Amino acid sequence: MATEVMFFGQLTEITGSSRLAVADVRDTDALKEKLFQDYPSLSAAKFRIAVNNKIINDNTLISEDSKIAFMPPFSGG
Amino acid sequence: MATEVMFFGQLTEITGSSRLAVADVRDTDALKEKLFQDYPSLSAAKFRIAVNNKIINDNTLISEDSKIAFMPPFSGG
Amino acid sequence: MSERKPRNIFVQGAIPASFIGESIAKHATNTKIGGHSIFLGQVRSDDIEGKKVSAIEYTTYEEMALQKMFEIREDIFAKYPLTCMHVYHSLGLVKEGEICLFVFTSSAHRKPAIDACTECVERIKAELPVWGKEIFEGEGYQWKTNS
Amino acid sequence: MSERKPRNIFVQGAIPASFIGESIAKHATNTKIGGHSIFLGQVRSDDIEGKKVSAIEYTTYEEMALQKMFEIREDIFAKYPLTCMHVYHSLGLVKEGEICLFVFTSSAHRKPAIDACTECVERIKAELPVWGKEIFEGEGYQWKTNS
Repeated sequence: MATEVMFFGQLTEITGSSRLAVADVRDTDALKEKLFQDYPSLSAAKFRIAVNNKIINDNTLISEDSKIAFMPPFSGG
Repeated sequence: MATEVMFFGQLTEITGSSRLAVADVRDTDALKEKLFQDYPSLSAAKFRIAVNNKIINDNTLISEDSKIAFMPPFSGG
Repeated sequence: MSERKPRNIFVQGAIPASFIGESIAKHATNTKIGGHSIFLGQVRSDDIEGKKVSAIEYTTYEEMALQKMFEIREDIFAKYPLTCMHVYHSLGLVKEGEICLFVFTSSAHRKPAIDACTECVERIKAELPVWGKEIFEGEGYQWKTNS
Repeated sequence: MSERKPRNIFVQGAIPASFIGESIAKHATNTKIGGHSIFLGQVRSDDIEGKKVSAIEYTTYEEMALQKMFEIREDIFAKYPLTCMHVYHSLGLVKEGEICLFVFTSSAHRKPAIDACTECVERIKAELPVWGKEIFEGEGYQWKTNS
């Protein structure tokens, strides 16, 4: 199973891409761990995770169909 | 001595005029008393008095040169 | 810096929406501005015991109003870090749906612009010697009261 | 009554001042309106350690932003007796002095219009997944932060 993850704003400078496919992760904690391995500076970045357009604060189960977004602090307006 | 007095808004309906000359009044209390005699319904109206563009709350000396205005509650905007 | 001397705020009749657009456009050259706050008063066709307000006719004691507006402006510039502030109030007849008051404040940041605009509107309504006569459709009128 | 379903708020590039004037003009037909409140965000040419911001480039997570904006709109209509509310936010490049945010609320009375506009602006800045990249004159950039 590969989950597609979206990145926004300054996070794209860490990942080098606005979309990554991450294999074999069943929840957001596992996803973060995997991404921190591949992109160590991501662990120092400020971000929030949205699953299906809702910001999550606790570890959350994800599937291939989940819309997952890593978002730095908002700065609209 | 005659003092010119300005009236605004609904007060002009009581006085029938936006300007009146009132003789022999040396302060605003005397002016009010004189006007209340001539226009009894003025005494029941809500108004404030401005002397030289400043709203006064206490009896105030006036002269022929004073700019005196009787103003109903403001309703701009 | 904005000039700080008494200036006329009164315009005859309604304030055109296009004038508001043009006022906004003029501020593009002031690149220290980060936020604008605008309040617009529009003539509401209130129903009063079956009678409909079709227009408001505004009158003022102009000399005192401009002096009071100058004081309000000075107070607000002293209290908030504004870039500029513009106020326009109609005199004469303004029909339902038309704009009768335009208050426009600008600042580097949104909060002073918003707070100054709100305070200015409240003070205009409470302190400017201006009177509105609500003209009913057909015939009749009543004198407007501010809440 | 205003429609209450998700709608697009994003416009490519700056919001023209003339568009704001036209939006105001459209409200003349709603004669139940007594007050409009407008907030405009304008790109400020901040000086940051000797570098001058010449533009902001906005990006968004559009699907989530529109859903969140819908929630904000629903909350605000539930809380304030508004006639209508319009929100426009720029995407892409907006140059210094240009308008990047336009929030427009209308109500029978001034207080709900003003309070709703302020609350909407605060929520947009805090809750919408939108990011601004401040482009320096010459070269370089930094990511905008909201206070």
